[in-house]
Amino acid sequence: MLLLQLLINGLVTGSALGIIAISFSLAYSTTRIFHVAHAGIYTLAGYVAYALEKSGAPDIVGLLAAMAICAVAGALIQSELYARLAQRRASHLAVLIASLGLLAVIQNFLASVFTPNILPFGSAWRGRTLSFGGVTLTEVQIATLVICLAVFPCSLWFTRRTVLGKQIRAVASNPFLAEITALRPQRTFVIVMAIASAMVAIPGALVAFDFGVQPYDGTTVLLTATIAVIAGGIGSLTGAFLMAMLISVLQNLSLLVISGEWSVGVTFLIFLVFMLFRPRGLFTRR
Amino acid sequence: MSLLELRDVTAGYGAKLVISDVSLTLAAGEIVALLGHNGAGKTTTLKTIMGLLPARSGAVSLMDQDVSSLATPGRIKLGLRLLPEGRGIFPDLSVADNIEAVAAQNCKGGDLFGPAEVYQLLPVLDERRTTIAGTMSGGQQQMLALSLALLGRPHCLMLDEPSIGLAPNLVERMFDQLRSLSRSHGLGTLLVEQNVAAAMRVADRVIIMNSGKIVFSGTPDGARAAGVWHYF
Amino acid sequence: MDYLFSYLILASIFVILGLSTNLLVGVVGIFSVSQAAIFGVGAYTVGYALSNDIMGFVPALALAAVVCLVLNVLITLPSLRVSGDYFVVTSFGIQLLATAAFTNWDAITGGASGMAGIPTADLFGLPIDTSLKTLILTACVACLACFAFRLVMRSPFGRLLMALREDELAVAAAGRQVLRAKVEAAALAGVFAGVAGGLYAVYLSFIDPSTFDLDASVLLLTMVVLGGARTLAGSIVGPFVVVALPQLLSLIDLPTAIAASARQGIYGVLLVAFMLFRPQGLMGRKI
Amino acid sequence: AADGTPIRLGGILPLTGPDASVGIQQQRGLRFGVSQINAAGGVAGRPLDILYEDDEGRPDQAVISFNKLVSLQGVPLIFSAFSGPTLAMAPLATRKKIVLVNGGAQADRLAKASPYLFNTIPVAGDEIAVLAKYLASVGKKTAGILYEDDAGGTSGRDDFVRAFQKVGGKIIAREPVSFGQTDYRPSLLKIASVKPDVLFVMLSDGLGPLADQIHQMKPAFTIVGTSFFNDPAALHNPGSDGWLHTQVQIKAPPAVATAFQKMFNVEMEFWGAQYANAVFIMAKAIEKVLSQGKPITGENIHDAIFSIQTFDVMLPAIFRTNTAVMEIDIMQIKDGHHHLVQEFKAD
Amino acid sequence: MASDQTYLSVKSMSKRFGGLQALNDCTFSIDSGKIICLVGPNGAGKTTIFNAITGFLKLDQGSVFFRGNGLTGIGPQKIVRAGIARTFQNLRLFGDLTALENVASAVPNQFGEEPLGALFRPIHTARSQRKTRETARGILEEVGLADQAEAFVRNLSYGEQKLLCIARVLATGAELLLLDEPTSGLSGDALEKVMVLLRRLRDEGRSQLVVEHNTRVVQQIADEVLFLHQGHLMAQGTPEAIMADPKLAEIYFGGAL
Ligand SMILES: Nc1ncnc2c1ncn2[C@@H]1O[C@H](COP(=O)(O)OP(=O)(O)OP(=O)(O)O)[C@@H](O)[C@H]1O
Ligand SMILES: Nc1ncnc2c1ncn2[C@@H]1O[C@H](COP(=O)(O)OP(=O)(O)OP(=O)(O)O)[C@@H](O)[C@H]1O
Ligand SMILES: [Mg+2]
Ligand SMILES: [Mg+2]
Repeated sequence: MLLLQLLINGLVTGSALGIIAISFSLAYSTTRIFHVAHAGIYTLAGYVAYALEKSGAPDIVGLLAAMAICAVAGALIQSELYARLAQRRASHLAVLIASLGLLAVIQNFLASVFTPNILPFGSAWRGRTLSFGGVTLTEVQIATLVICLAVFPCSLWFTRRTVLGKQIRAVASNPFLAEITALRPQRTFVIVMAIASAMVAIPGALVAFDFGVQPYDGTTVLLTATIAVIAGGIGSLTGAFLMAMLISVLQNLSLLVISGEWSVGVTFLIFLVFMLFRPRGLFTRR
Repeated sequence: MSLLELRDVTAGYGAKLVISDVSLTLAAGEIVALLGHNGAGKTTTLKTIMGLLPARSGAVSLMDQDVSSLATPGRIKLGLRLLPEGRGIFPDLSVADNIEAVAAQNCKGGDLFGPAEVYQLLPVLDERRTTIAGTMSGGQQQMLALSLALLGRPHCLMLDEPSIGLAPNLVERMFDQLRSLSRSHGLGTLLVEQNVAAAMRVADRVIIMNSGKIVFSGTPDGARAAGVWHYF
Repeated sequence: MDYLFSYLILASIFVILGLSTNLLVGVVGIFSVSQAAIFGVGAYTVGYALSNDIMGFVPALALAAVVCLVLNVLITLPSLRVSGDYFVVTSFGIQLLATAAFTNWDAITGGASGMAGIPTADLFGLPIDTSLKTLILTACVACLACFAFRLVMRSPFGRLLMALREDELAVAAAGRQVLRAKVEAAALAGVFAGVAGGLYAVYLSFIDPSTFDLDASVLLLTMVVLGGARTLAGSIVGPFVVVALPQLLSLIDLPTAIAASARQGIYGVLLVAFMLFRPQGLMGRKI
Repeated sequence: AADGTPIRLGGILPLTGPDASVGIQQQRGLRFGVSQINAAGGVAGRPLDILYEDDEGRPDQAVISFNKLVSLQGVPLIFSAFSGPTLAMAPLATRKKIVLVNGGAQADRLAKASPYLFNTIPVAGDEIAVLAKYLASVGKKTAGILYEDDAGGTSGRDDFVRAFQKVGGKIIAREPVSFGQTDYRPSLLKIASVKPDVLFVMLSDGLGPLADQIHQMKPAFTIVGTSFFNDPAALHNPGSDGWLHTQVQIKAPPAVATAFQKMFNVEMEFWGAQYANAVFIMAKAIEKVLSQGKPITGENIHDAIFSIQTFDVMLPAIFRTNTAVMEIDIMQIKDGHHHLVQEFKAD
Repeated sequence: MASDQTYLSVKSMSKRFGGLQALNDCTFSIDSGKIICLVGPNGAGKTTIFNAITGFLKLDQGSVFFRGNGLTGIGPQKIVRAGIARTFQNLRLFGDLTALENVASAVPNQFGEEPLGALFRPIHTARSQRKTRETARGILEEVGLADQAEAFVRNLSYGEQKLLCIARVLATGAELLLLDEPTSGLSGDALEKVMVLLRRLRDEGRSQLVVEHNTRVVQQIADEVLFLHQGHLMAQGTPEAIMADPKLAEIYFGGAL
């Protein structure tokens, strides 16, 4: 029973992590920017939802508003920061540092406005639980699972089947050629960042509903998501999503056999071993 | 009407001037071969026309319209196309996705080249639709690159060494095709080639660059007569 | 005076660390975010050896260098199979594992509450017990490290490492051993980090896991990039600027309630602005 | 002399970074204490002034800040927070004879770290011993532990293991969580599966989410802890109903609490009270130094503290050693309030 | 150069990529001191043969022997040391290094190529460094790139980069060079220069296996031609014989792909 409950718990956190992972993957594989400020966008989403809830709006409004605001923020980051850096031929490292700087700006801005404390949501539905077959889940957890599981195929459909999706992948694959075939990489990048940011706002708000908001916790979450991205095979959204699920389930289940302080370690050990045998990731062809 | 006209264009990288006072014209239905030794500034000239490199002075006009202040996408809209040197493909996408991604942007109906025409022109690509482009052989990639440059309604085509990596049969076929396209659709082509013999055969006019300057401009026969071989 | 000294001492320790990071990340392009973990191992090795009176400072420092050499080689090995982006995650994992080990291996590291009261250093009986002496010691070691870095970068080895960053396959095609070169670079970087760790331990006399966490690794990266990746001058200037920055920022007068987060925010703004206006770093070459 | 020149002290706190949420509460306490004292005419007519430094919770930054405050500003006394930075500064305090005042960290090692380090709050061990005694007296035999994997958390864990076993209890589960982590469900599930009587919780932040998750899970065990439970985030959460905890005495007179509320627009939390109290204690000591006509040096303050020994300030404290002895109560949270269950007089 | 051992021999080499048989049971051998051209339509498998010989690709089946020693399962760097070096069709130069450094990085046996030597014998290292540069400069001169020695490679024109590829493979000092389309993109003068150079190298005993689409070049430099089509080795013979074969000509010059 404990096993089952832990498993389901892992799936819930994993599905949220999975969306974070694919949104990061989308941004990363297109722009080739290690966009750590994505963690800031994730956090921002929670605070937008929080602010709206405090002003009396229903949580669903908070979620949608978070997506909208994050999309705008992501687009601005691309067009005002990354595009300029690209123009100045900044190296990947320089862009990474700028992104870190931006993350600090976002987190501390939120901390200044909202205090660095963990702030819980007040809405009643968060606490309600449902039980089936001995497994108990809160409504927030169910919402998280359902929404995230629904977003995943949508994102696959978007990148694989739509022309915009193909153009995005084209731009990722050869930005110079994209430039001279009028695919307008910078515009595509802006769109991608907007989409990725709106996407990360979904778990950003949902997780906040569950655990409250705090300004500095996005980094670890994002880094765990990047593990999923990389272990799943860069560019493969399915890989990223499934890997996120796997990592989160493993972290939950590992509690059964070892003490919690080493669970992070075990995850990474598995990852390392994994990388040694499948160095290009789980889901890459070739 | 001239499709493309350069007047006294000067361009370079940083402190280094690579081409200076380059003037040339390209009319509809014409193939002009731009020849010259390695490092003469041919690619630099094409980049300047494409708007990838700013002209330091002089003017570039397309379809009798000054485009000096127009960015690359705008020039593409006017029907300018470039086949870049090296590999002009999206290596991580399948062949079909390569073509589709570009077609969606550049094909707007009434096109000279839609995906169907491209597949017909280069049947290898048709066979390889689902292959990831980057895993194809060098020559196959070059064919795909060529097809990407053709998609849509090009008016003015700039090909930077299209024959690299292609087996002789394909070079011949490509140039023949180019010739008939120019004739039938008024397509203007600026052809940069090191395969001088083949280029002279297909070209209406020849322009020779040396160290960033145009040193000869005339017909292929004129070039042969003038004995320009020492420029290569 | 002590304030100035403590700044200079920390900055010169970070210069050594910056060189280590620069070598791996800037030059070879092995994107490691676990340099702070190696730094920590160096610090704990010296701390443990001195606290338990196992050996003197100099042998302890040598031991730290060797331990870190071996360790850095071991953790860089995955990068042979997992190149580029993949290594970021591997090293991220290693960093977290190291933090977990520092925090939970109580018997050696003192656990989460750290190792306190590490004795001061001595050089063959000469005690290094004042700030000035410590400064002289660390500055000398930092100079040595700079010199070594310069020698390496001007040697064929340095060129090989640069080539490695660009195209490993082409390096192999030139008949070079990719594996060996990487291992050697990692070894050298390990030695630098280990020595820096040892100096840090005796200077602060207290170490705990929080000094060697992911944030520290990221800070190291910042120093290197801000100074100018791949350059010696950059690895010197970067740490001096970054260590000074929080102190300088604290001079800005802000309403107390938000002062601190505002300062961190300004730090972020500075980083962003800096990268926009000088992406190649302070000492970097324009490309 | 009462010439009105301000008395400058230092405060080195984590004002940014992951520990900042606590650091800022502590800073509020210090600012409140200073404003109270200055409003009442200062110390022997001289106003107090605290210069703040942010160490981001990092020992190395703390050392730089320490040197800066001491060598540039010449402060004789520094308020510090968190075990790591405090332990890093302790040897310097000894060497330079600067009084270091820790008003919040409770790691046991702080008790003996330096003769110049004063802990104005009992170390965790003292509180936990009381808690264990109480638990035994009400027949709780088995316990699980949920602790933060850092200095405070692990030493709290070890204290509890020792104290609880001493009174005959048995520890049947221990689960660490990392600082800032808010998802405790897996750990709680695992602990619940071994069915302990009580769950000892040692977290410095995140009690709000914990209460949430407890509320959703409704486990059979009772949650117990220390003064950390005096956190409004938990208090106002229905999930915290029935939690038991020790409480270093914190009966701030209503007037003081209101003044605090007025100044910051937030309730006076645990940290705020403790650090305000630390200011009151040190003000007394400095007053004594001044009254003896001695210069305000770390050494003189140190001596004054021991010569006064019993401080009858907002929260009375006795210094027989470097660590204050205070009254410790057992409290229970009910309907959003702390209710006194049992008092354990100092000693 | 007749010896009981063949110089390079490839035995029933096969490689499959998914559904595509890129190499199908290729067997051939070549003698030393010759230039052998590998020709065939696009996608015939020429580059794949190079990849297989130089250890960049694991074969499904087959083996490679160089001077009688098996090369199967040996890493690329060991194969270079054994005496076989290659260029890449897609160049693979070190863009951030100068032309000179690119060439220098391929010069074998340099002192100070490991940290201990570099650190503890700096003077010796510097001396060897100077010698390496000297060598590299000489090679650049040979291919006609001397005036671009200090230019960053990514700022070179395409033809210049092609020349640099040749310079770099020469620097390895390997006795057998595998050149993947070394002359495409070269202008007339450079082309002549390279052909002269390749012939001279052959006369100095450095054999070459060259992939080439330029028939004029093939006729001028090849001692022998291997014709490859759809992964099959169709023919091996003198350039004249191959060019005269109508079946091959149809494949290569005709419409068939
Ligand atoms: N990005 C750049 N920065 C600096 N110099 C450059 C850059 N690109 C090219 N050059 C230099 O400008 C000159 C002309 O280059 P360009 O590429 O136009 O030659 P090209 O005529 O196309 O030669 P090729 O036939 O070899 O392709 C060369 O000497 C080259 O080294
Ligand atoms: N890594 C790979 N994955 C899948 N297919 C591959 C791969 N490498 C080569 N191929 C396929 O093998 C076939 C032979 O390719 P190869 O590159 O050897 O041709 P080539 O003879 O060098 O042609 P070209 O003259 O055009 O360079 C091609 O059809 C190509 O698509
Ligand atoms: Mg060119
Ligand atoms: Mg090929």
